[in-house]
Amino acid sequence: MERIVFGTLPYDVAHLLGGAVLLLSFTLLSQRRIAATINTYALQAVVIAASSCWQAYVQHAPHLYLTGALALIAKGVVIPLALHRLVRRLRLSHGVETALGIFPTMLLGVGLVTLSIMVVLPTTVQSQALTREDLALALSVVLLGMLMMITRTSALTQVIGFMSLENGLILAAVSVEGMPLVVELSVAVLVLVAFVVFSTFFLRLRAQFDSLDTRHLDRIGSAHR
Amino acid sequence: MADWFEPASATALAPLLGAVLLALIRSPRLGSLIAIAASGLSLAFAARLPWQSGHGVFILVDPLAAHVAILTAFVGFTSALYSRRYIAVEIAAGRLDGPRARQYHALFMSFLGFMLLALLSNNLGVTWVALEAATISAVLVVGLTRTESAIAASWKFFILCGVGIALALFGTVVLYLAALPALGTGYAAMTWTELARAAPNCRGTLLNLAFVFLLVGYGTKAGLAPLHGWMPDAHAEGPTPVSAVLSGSVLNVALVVILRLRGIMASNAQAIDPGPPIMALGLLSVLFAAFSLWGRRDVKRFFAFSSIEQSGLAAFAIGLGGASATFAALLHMTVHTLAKSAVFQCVGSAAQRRGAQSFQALSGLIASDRALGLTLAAGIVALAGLPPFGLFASEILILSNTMNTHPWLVLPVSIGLLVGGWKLIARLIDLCLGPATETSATSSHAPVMGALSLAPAWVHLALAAVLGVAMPMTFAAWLAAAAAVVP
Amino acid sequence: MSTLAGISAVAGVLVLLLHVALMLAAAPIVLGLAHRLKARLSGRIGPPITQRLLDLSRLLRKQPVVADGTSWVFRAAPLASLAATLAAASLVPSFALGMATAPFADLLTIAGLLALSRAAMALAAMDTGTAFGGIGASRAMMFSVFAEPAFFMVVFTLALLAGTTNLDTIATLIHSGTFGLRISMALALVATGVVMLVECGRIPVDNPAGHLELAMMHEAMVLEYSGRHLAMIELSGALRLLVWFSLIGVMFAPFGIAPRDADGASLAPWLWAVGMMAWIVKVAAMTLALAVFETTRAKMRVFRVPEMLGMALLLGLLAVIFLFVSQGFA
Amino acid sequence: MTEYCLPALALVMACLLALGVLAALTGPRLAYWGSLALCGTGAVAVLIYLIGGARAGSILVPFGLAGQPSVLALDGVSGFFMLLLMLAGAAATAAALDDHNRGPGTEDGTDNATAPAFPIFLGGMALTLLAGDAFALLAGFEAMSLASFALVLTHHRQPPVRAAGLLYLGMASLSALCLIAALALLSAHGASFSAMRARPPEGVRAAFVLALVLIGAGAKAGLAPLHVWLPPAHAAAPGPVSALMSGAMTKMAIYVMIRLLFDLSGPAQPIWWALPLLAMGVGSAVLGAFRANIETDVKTILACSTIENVGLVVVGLGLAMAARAADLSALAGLALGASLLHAFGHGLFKTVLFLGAGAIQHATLTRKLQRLGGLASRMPITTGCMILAAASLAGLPPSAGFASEWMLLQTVLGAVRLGGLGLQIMICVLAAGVVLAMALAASAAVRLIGVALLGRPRSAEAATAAEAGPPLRWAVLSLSCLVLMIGLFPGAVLDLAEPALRLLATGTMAERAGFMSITPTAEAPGYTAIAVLALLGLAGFAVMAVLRARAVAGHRTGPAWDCGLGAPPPWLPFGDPRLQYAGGSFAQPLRRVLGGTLLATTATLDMPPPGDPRPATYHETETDPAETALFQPTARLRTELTRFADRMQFLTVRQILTVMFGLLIGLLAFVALVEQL
Repeated sequence: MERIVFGTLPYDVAHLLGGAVLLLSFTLLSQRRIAATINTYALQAVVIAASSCWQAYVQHAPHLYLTGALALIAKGVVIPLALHRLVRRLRLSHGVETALGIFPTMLLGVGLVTLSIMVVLPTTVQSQALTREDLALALSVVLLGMLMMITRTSALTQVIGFMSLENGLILAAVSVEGMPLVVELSVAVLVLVAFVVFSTFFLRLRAQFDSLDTRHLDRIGSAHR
Repeated sequence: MADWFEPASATALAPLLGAVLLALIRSPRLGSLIAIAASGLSLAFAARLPWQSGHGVFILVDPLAAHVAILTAFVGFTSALYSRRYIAVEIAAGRLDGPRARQYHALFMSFLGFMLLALLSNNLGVTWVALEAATISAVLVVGLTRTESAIAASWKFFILCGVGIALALFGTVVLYLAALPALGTGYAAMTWTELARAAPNCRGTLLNLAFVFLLVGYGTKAGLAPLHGWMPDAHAEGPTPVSAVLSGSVLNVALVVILRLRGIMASNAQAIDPGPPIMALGLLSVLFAAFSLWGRRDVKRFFAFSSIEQSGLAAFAIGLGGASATFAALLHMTVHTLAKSAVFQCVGSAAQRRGAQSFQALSGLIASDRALGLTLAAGIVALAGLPPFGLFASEILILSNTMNTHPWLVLPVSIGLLVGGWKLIARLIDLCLGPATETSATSSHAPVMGALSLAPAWVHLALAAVLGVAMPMTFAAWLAAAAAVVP
Repeated sequence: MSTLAGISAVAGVLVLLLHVALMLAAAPIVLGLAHRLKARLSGRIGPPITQRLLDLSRLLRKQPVVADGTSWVFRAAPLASLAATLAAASLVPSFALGMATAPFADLLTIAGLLALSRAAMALAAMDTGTAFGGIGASRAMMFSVFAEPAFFMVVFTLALLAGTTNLDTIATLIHSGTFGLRISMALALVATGVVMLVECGRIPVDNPAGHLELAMMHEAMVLEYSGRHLAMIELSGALRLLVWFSLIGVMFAPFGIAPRDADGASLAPWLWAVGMMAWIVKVAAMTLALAVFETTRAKMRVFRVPEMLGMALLLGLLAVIFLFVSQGFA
Repeated sequence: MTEYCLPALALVMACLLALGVLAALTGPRLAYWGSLALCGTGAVAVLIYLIGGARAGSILVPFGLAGQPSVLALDGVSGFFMLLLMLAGAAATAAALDDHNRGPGTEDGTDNATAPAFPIFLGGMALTLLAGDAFALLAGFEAMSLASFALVLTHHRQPPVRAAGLLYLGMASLSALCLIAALALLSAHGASFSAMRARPPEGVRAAFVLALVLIGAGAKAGLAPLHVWLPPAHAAAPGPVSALMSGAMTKMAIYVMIRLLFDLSGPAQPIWWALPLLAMGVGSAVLGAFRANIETDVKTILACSTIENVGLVVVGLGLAMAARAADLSALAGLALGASLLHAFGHGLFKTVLFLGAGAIQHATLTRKLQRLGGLASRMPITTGCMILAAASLAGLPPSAGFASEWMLLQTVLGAVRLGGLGLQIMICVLAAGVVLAMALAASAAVRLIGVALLGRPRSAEAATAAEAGPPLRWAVLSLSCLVLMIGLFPGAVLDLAEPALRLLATGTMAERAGFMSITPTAEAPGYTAIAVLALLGLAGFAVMAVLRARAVAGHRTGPAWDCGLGAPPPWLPFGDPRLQYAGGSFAQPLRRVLGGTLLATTATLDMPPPGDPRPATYHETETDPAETALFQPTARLRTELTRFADRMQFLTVRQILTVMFGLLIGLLAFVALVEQL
């Protein structure tokens, strides 16, 4: 296993891919239409898959190819298609309902990235450069995903936020050198994600809710104190 | 990998196999028997754990894990016993049908099995996966009744725990990264025992980052405020036996993880002191839950808040650190699990009898169902930290330890305990005493609780009492050994 | 020595018997004198001084009528009241110190015995079940609530001086003139006077001569009594006044009193005679003062009485504080 | 012989606790008979112990905190209180047996469901006394609270009883938490009392011990301002239970206070420790005594008087504390002696009164003063005993109450030698307060006896009341005799307290307390109760003799005079109750003078103008200052915080996630900050 060091090709590519994921996270935050959001997410998943494969290649860890393939198929194709179908079937509004305006959200996102870098960079001075950079990127993606979850009111966008958060996890997992159980973990995470999507479907198909606005669910919850 | 087949892992495998079997069995009656058998088997295996200490790459049997596993298996077993009657009544009342009952048993067993796996696993990744699977089982079982509010509750449960568990995974990755320099790549850096051994050489600054994420992630599962949002709803809407196990075991599993994490953090000189954040969350939970108890009208929701309070107190004790405080925390968790599941069993039966679970509907239980009312009263007394039950002893220990290390924190803790205890007593009076509420819904489906159906609760309370005033020396030594696992 | 002690003990008993007889005989007469003086002061002739004695013997000749529905408490109370007052009277020296009861003559005990007498009467009044009984009882108890702290302050003053609450010891010390005149004593005297007026139900607190609507305390309590019961109550009341007179005399002006010897009673009968003369003069003077006071004063409203007693309490407190300052206890 | 007393008492305690469990299975009869036998045994054992010199000893028992053995110990202090407990316990148990004999359901369908808690209550108190380490003390204290909570709730079908039970156990929890904290402070070097004694607390630590003990034990004892639970709880409990709570349980709290403040905190505490004790003591005494004059429920009156008496005991403790700090051990001994004597006497005479109140309630089905009256001839034994006990309450010579109050006042007189002018003046004011409380108590006693027992019946139930059953009668009678004996021979009780005084005050009263008399200082004579009784007796006999010789014998009955209070009309066979003075009217003068200051009383009279057919109404209210100053603000604060917690609770999922996110960011920022530093 060769060392991944700053300034070499493996590092640059990994860094590039990680940066792309973060950029796509920001793009996700800035989307105003559901369909575009789903597409952006699919793109992010594809980049994650690519990153995973690249790590498999440079770390000589063939099981990471599996992770990459899973990401590509499930998150890059199946889930986006399902979500599109969901939007069509349920005739959901095409706009993204926000609790906080797009611009303040972006501003907050920038703040979060700064925080991530502040937390990660000084802490890992002796560690390999790749993981340090990637860790900061992954942390930013996780935080941005969570930010998306809390600044969007519709269940669908929240789910996408969650999945983007999860992309950050995979990014972190694959870029750490020699992490065992990555495949198993990514499968488990995928199950979790699939479950979230499924339950979103499930809720709507039960026809008990007029919209996927989660405020309705909250109302039910608080009726039973 | 051979240690998958060690006898210890059978503890977790028995319920999982039971779950598989249950997925195939059609009859609800047979299903409940299989569930009892599977959980009984698991308990039998768990009972042998103290003599099987040791660890492999995946399986860890140290006194801490063994103790909590026995506890979990025990509560699982009594809950399975209790479920038999509970589900029969639910079916008779038409709230569940046959397939649902089957699903219930299967999910319950898988929930139990995954939790035991999470406890007995030596690998952080496996712990994480098991807890995630347990969460999914629990979510499904909470939403089982398919009522609007049940679905809303399970959705909330799922989203919050999902986010929590995702954060925990991130923490796990960072922890691995932190351990890399000390342990190199491979399984060692994800193994509890190795991590504990090599903690001083880990990268402290990365440990801090991991600690934050793991604390928030597993703190969500432990129901620590302000991460507790899922708990009240899930408890209130889930089938009662599940509430009992949720309240007891999930919190314990999460607290054990936090305890182990504290041990790792504490033995690294560069890392921050893990005590204050854990104590802060614990204290916040105690205070928040204590005050929240006052506004509750739903019985199960009420006791869910009580669980948050107790879990917070245990976390607080974990944060205090030191052998004595950890001992107190373990004792607290143990007795709380026993008492809370007894209370939930009583509450579930009472709710079935009255056909509602608001305090308004459930009053004067002693007048209508004497044995049930008295048992519930004893359970609430136990939760309120009164003798002869063990929470009394553990609260004394926790307060004494606090007094010796952080005297000023005694005040907020005491305020929390007093405010919470006061409301518990008030609710004890509301539930058990006074004239019985006249409800037309008193269903004939739910027969009077006889001695047999109350027996599990009695056993729980008797154990809680023994731990309070007459703890055997051997048990004390065992618990001390469990506490000594974490430095 | 032991023979001397024996003689001393006998003398103590003798003095006690003489004292009790004197008190019993004098009590109605003092009351009669007070009435006579008051009558004279207001321009009337008034009843003879022995009128109260005659009243008593008249009452003894009558069979008492007991109110319907009363219990044994009603019938036992006059005896209890009189016995308590008599016991108190046997503790307060009149003409000689060192009586046989001197070791028990504790100021707090005396106050307690007087309270016992009052409580017995209040209970009896409640037992009649009539409204007047209730009014009298409740007022008597209310006044006592304020009178007792005031009197205790007086006791406090004296006890600080003498180091004990034993009346005989206090009187001996004051008699020996160790302390001289003190502002504290004057303040305490005034406080005691106020307490006495309240305790004995005199004007301005209560009108002993009045009836019903005018007499809201003592007379209201005894309204239902007649015959020998009333006789006991009347005697008890008269005795109480005399006890207070004697008390004031012993506490604040023990001049002339026969002092006690080293080991007990005074063994000089001529000193007894002197003491008796002095006591008669003191009691007569106090009776006159009372008569003058009562003639010049109107009865005050019931709820002014606590204020007056409050003033007495403050005077008592001031007495103690002055004592602290002058005595230098600090 | 005496070395067997501790094991014997430990056995009695264990049997009492076990009896509770056993009785839950077998039935109440066993609980009562067993308790009676055990209390008798315990009383004999502890009496032997106290007479035999009360050598301190301890044993280990294999039950305790977290598998550790507990220490049980006995010394003069605990022995003295144990004697009180066993005597009061035996009497109360006999009375409970009487309740039981009457069978269920006289008044509100009461069954004997709570009977098993009775022996546990006694056992918990015994454990509190026998405790030799922190855990045993707390366990006993809490067992006592919990069992008495169950007993208070005997009539749980009545809403006020449930409210009283809640307030009671809530305050008991406060006590327990404070005591846990106090004991934790004390037991820095070991949880056994001997370890605590070896290293008494100092400085700020000691001050916190003082504060915590005052709150913890004070709340349990009913010390103002934490006395609010006491009147309702005593009123709610059945007679024997309130007798035990008032007679014994409050004394257990006093014991804890003595144990923690005098014994375990060591003698080297500063003189200002006395001040809070004195202030709380006088406050309780005055407030309790005054409330006893205002309340209209027999048991509430008695409960308020308990507050007063506890206050007096604590005043004695405060003076002892001050005297000990000033190295006046003789004075400290006197003060403690006064406290212990008063605690003992009060424990017994209050038991008599509460048992009597229970008998009244049984006989008349009410405790309201305005529905009682005329019981003296219908329940003569109860009345006689209650009058005897009330004399103690009122502090009339030669009762037990007078003896201890006399001692207390002597202590106050002696205490002016402590401290500077400021303290002297304070003690002066304190003395006035103490005497005021005593006088108020006398008034309350007269009111209680006069309205509840004397006069004419105010209701049909009171008119048809019957005497209590034999067990209760015997219990009350024998206890009254005991009270009488204590009053006549206070020295005997002080002899029994002697080991305790030696232990706590290092001062002793041995050479000054004879069997019959109490002498505060060696130079002057003191108080001899038997002489006072003799004087009273002689005077009484003399008067009787004269009357027999000179007066007309016998008496006639006739209608009462009183401005036309005629014979009762036929339709009201027991007379018109409204014509009689009742509790409210008796209290009126005092209420008018002191009520506004002490209890914020109000009175509103609505007098309709002429021509208006509306009835005139008169309405009175009173509020305990502790309610307005302490409890209501606390409750308001609690409500506010609950509201806040609820707002935090009913958040949407998104908001909860936001909070979670905030926590995460906060922790990350915290970590970043810590690492930067």
